[in-house]
Amino acid sequence: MTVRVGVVVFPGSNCDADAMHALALEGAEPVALWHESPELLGVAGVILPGGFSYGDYLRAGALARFSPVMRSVADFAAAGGLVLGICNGFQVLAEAGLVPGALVRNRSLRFVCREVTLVPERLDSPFTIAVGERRPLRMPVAHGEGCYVADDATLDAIERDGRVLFRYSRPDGTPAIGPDDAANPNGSLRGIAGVANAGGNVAGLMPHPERATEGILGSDDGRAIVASLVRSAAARAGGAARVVGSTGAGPTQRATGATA
Amino acid sequence: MTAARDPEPLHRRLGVSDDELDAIVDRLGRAPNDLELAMFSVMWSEHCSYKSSRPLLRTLPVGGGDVLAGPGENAGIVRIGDGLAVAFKIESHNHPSAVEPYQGAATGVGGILRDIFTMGARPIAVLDALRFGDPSDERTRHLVRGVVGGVGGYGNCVGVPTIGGELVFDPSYAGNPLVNVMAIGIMPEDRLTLAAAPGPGNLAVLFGSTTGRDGIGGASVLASATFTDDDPSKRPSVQVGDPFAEKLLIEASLELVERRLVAGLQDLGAAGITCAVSETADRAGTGIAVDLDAIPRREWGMLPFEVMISESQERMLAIVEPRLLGDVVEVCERWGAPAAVIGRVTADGHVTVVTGGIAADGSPADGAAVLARIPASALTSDAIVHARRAEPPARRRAAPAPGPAAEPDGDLPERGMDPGAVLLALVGGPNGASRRWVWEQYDRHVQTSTVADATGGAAVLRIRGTRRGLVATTDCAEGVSGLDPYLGAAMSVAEATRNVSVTGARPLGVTNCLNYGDPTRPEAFWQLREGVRGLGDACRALGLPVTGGNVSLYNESPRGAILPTPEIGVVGLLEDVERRAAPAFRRDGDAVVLLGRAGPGLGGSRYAALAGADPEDGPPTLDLAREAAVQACIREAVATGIVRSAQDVAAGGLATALAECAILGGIGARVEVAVEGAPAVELFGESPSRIVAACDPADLDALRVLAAAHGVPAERLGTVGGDRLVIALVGRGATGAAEERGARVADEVDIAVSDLAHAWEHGLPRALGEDA
Amino acid sequence: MSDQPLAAALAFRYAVHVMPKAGILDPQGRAVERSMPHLGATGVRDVRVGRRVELTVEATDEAAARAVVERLAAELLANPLIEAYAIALIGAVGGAVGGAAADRGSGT
Amino acid sequence: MSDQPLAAALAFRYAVHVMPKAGILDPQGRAVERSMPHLGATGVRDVRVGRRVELTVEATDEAAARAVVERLAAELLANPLIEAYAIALIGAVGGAVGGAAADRGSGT
Ligand SMILES: Nc1ncnc2c1ncn2[C@@H]1O[C@H](COP(=O)(O)OP(=O)(O)O)[C@@H](O)[C@H]1O
Ligand SMILES: [Mg+2]
Repeated sequence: MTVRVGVVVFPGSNCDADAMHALALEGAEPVALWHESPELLGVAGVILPGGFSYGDYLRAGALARFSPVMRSVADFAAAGGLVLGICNGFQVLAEAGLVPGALVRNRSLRFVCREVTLVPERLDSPFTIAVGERRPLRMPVAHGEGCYVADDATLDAIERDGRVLFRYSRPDGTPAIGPDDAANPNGSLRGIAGVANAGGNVAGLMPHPERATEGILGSDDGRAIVASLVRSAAARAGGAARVVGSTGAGPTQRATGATA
Repeated sequence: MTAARDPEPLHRRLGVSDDELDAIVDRLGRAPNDLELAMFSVMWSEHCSYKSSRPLLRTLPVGGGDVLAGPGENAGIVRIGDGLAVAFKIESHNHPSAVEPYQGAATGVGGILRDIFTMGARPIAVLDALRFGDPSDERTRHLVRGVVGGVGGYGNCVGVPTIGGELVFDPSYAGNPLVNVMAIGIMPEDRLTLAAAPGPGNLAVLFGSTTGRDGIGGASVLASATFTDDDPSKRPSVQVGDPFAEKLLIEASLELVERRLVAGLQDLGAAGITCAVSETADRAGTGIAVDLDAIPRREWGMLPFEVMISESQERMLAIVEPRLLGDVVEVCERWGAPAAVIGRVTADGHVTVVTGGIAADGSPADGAAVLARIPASALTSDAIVHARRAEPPARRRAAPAPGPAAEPDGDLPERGMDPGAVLLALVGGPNGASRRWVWEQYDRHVQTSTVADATGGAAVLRIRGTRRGLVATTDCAEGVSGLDPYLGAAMSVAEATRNVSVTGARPLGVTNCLNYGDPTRPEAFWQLREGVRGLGDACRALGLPVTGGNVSLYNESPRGAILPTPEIGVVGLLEDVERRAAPAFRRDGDAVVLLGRAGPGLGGSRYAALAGADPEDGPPTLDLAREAAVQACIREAVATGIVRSAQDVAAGGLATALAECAILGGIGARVEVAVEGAPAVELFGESPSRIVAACDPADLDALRVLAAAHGVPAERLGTVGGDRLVIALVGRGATGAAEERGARVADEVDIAVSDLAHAWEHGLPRALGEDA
Repeated sequence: MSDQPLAAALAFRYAVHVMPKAGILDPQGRAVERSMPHLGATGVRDVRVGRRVELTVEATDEAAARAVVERLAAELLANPLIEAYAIALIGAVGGAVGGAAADRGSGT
Repeated sequence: MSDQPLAAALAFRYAVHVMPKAGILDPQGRAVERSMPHLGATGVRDVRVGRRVELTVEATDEAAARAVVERLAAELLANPLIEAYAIALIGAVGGAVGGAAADRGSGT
């Protein structure tokens, strides 16, 4: 039974098709979720893809947060549903308060598109279980506002609670903690590239795993992350009881969840 | 009107000459009113009418078996098999970028993308070819930052990867930078949508952004004539791009095309609605009646001429059968690109502008007033053509003045000095160094099809769902073009196609952007004429169609004219995207081979710019038959798997090509170059039709046999390996003792690859003062 | 329509200023500061770059209008984690404010 | 500090407001405005988004300080082709100008 994973399409999303392609490579059934509709169509996980939702005007992610679909995504997340925000999707999640911190302009003040290395901080999260071992992963970043910031108390807390999922690193896997480290592409505090919410079921990630899923694209290290999401979603969907019952979970979702 | 007070008649203030006004009267059979005059003034501008260049462009080779659409359409389209076709086109946005670099470049990207999706193709790549003055000048730096920011700001947001381009600094561009942008799209062949307005009774639907007073430019004299209290200088002549709106426009347009809801589709660019309706009507042999009141505006009090010629961005015109209107509106609204019916297709061959409504048959409604009525052809295909005078400069081959040249870093290697120092200066110089600072600001991977990006050589895209790949590049030999505009244009075609061929891809066609000076100056027009001749001859010799292009004239500033710059864009097809070559050296022990042979002539080269040129030294010659043979040879060598690293020899010569292969591969080489004439010619000369290839020594004989079959010289230079690039210069053995075969004739180049890489990586940010 | 008294004003124009919070890195401000020497400007410091959003709110009175702006500022215009905002009334128009306001620049 | 006379002020703090000019497309303002319904905010229109730059200038008097700001605004902070700017004094250190002016509108 293939697991259905939703990809939200905001006006201005531009990695939606790429995310769907990556999901299909991992054997999931990608489902487009239109921003105007609150229906999550029975998906077992949601990706908020990269791009420039609503032009990224005002602040990246600020306007997307208020779209009808995001209300459902918030409910879905509150009920334990798996949500992965990639790049602009991370910005949307941060704006919506679904993950801690904020993403501000890169320290260079320039958009940066380059291949980076990141290391997973933990291997047991729903977004990393398929990574296998703590190894450096290569994949591209492409953003203008990807500098992760939060106050010290928040940073200490998320580190303590194991909610830092990924950090930028040197090619050999040494974390690039300093904001001015050459391996830290945007000046993120403590080299943070990806974080999770308290429940561990919602994650934001600045680099693009969906752009590193085939050798011909230069790296397929991103597959492990996409595969982790798909596997985790399938596991949850497999337990048919784990159907989200909150307001955002429409009847469609309930029905599909039950048959999955 | 103020004509009585103002001695300068209105038409001249609109940039319409007296003989042009006569021609307008001739075509109308009467004098134009002010609105009509405004419409003519924009449509008969050089930019829209090609009134100086049209006769020249007719000489170019077009068409051919696989060409589905050629010059004259919004973009050229070539069939590539698997039921697919590729659309591509290059266009300039030089003057807007000189005024407001960020928005000028951004709207340049927006405009060329619309040319692509207007045809029904999904844009899959952008390339930007940029030319600026001295990089140490603060003004230049401001322009570079703005233009690069604008290209990225727009392309990144619309989700089309920017995969390549050029960045060249030359003092001639100081007052007039060049921003040429190329876009590529892909589509199923049968989606081809033409920018025509067939079927009288069909509706003209405008969708996307509203219409404001953007880009009224010189025509604002019309407003000041009416509104004396409204200072026209306050009118924005700069347009602001909205990539977010464009992204929605792309999706809406492609859905309209996919669902076959439109009979014609045309983007709005220069001359706005006037251009869109007159061109679509003229192409279909129909007319269009426009209801001025139906055009959604974003400003109040706009005058009819402002609405008709506004260049507000992110708008499209669709020609729609009335029964499909509901579907069209639904699609547009869903994508957030509101649509409005602004007129009807008629059978009368005229563009008619009406206020007060249009009846179902396209005639003015009861009580409506006709504001303008012009034959569509008079605005477009039958626009005026000027026969300009061409005259070569007094001194045919003005060699660059000897003397102090642009120096990157203080002490300049002189002619004959340590060749290693020269190589470092070239590789680390503003024109030779890595363009990383530029392309890192561009999203090169969105759409996940970028196989090789701008990091070196031509960019490669895979075509999803097939084994094939597309290869794209832009190139121009402006240095040679400045000395000999015919040769420069031909050389540009040779270089651009060679860039594509070294990957193994077969060039499909050529698009071009002709950046020249004021055509009313006989010398500038001569340069243009020679350039077009060179372009045509080269394309014929290489068997390539010119599928489209763009002409940008008046590229002059008080500091003088630019180097004549025929920018060439080429798209090629790889049958198997896994079978391709890249510049980087790959493996210890591989044999380094030179295909082709150096010829004399340092004129126009980077070396000449660096070390000063001998006034007697002209540019190298180009043998187009040899060029074709060399390219065919490397394509076959890559296709058969013999060669996997290949780099063309171009700017900076053989030594630079070797250095780039070493830097990109992170591995050195030891080679010997046989010298016939001056060592500088062998090392740094830029004579064309040469390629550096590396192959397994076991395949060396096969490569030699292949080269012989193509009649191409192939010489083993040495071997890949180590962490240094060593280039020894040895005698060829042709003449006396000093050049005995194998004897060293000059100091060798011997540099650590890491030193080359350091110079290469830091050269550009340092030149721009951005090395933080 | 414009002959109505101000008390009957139906549209209020506000400016919302959103600035990076103290202690939050402001790379834009730093960049502006760094480019001062190029311009030959000395003695300039503590540059902070934020946003100014102008908007018109239709409401029956200023308090109602301000409540709308207050909410927009808090929820949309500023991200409270990193930004602070301030609201200023910059104009009030009586009655049906024509579209003329659409073209208004920053002036009030 | 505030008890010193204004004449003795040594540092002046300004806000420079940079807004898209009338007639210039403001994609940001448009996008913000369009998403108002999602926020349940009605009656909001004519949204324009610009920048607010705050900076401190050291000078012997306000006129000298303002001259510096004026130049920066015209040459660096705003692009006069598409943007209009306004300058407001929002404080003086060692002088008497209070922060009360901080929220003053764009003035010009
Ligand atoms: N303005 C630019 N934008 C994007 N890529 C660029 C730009 N300028 C140069 N490049 C890329 O940098 C590489 C080197 O440039 P160039 O020396 O002109 O290439 P080539 O050797 O292929 O002629 C190419 O891949 C080119 O596409
Ligand atoms: Mg080149």
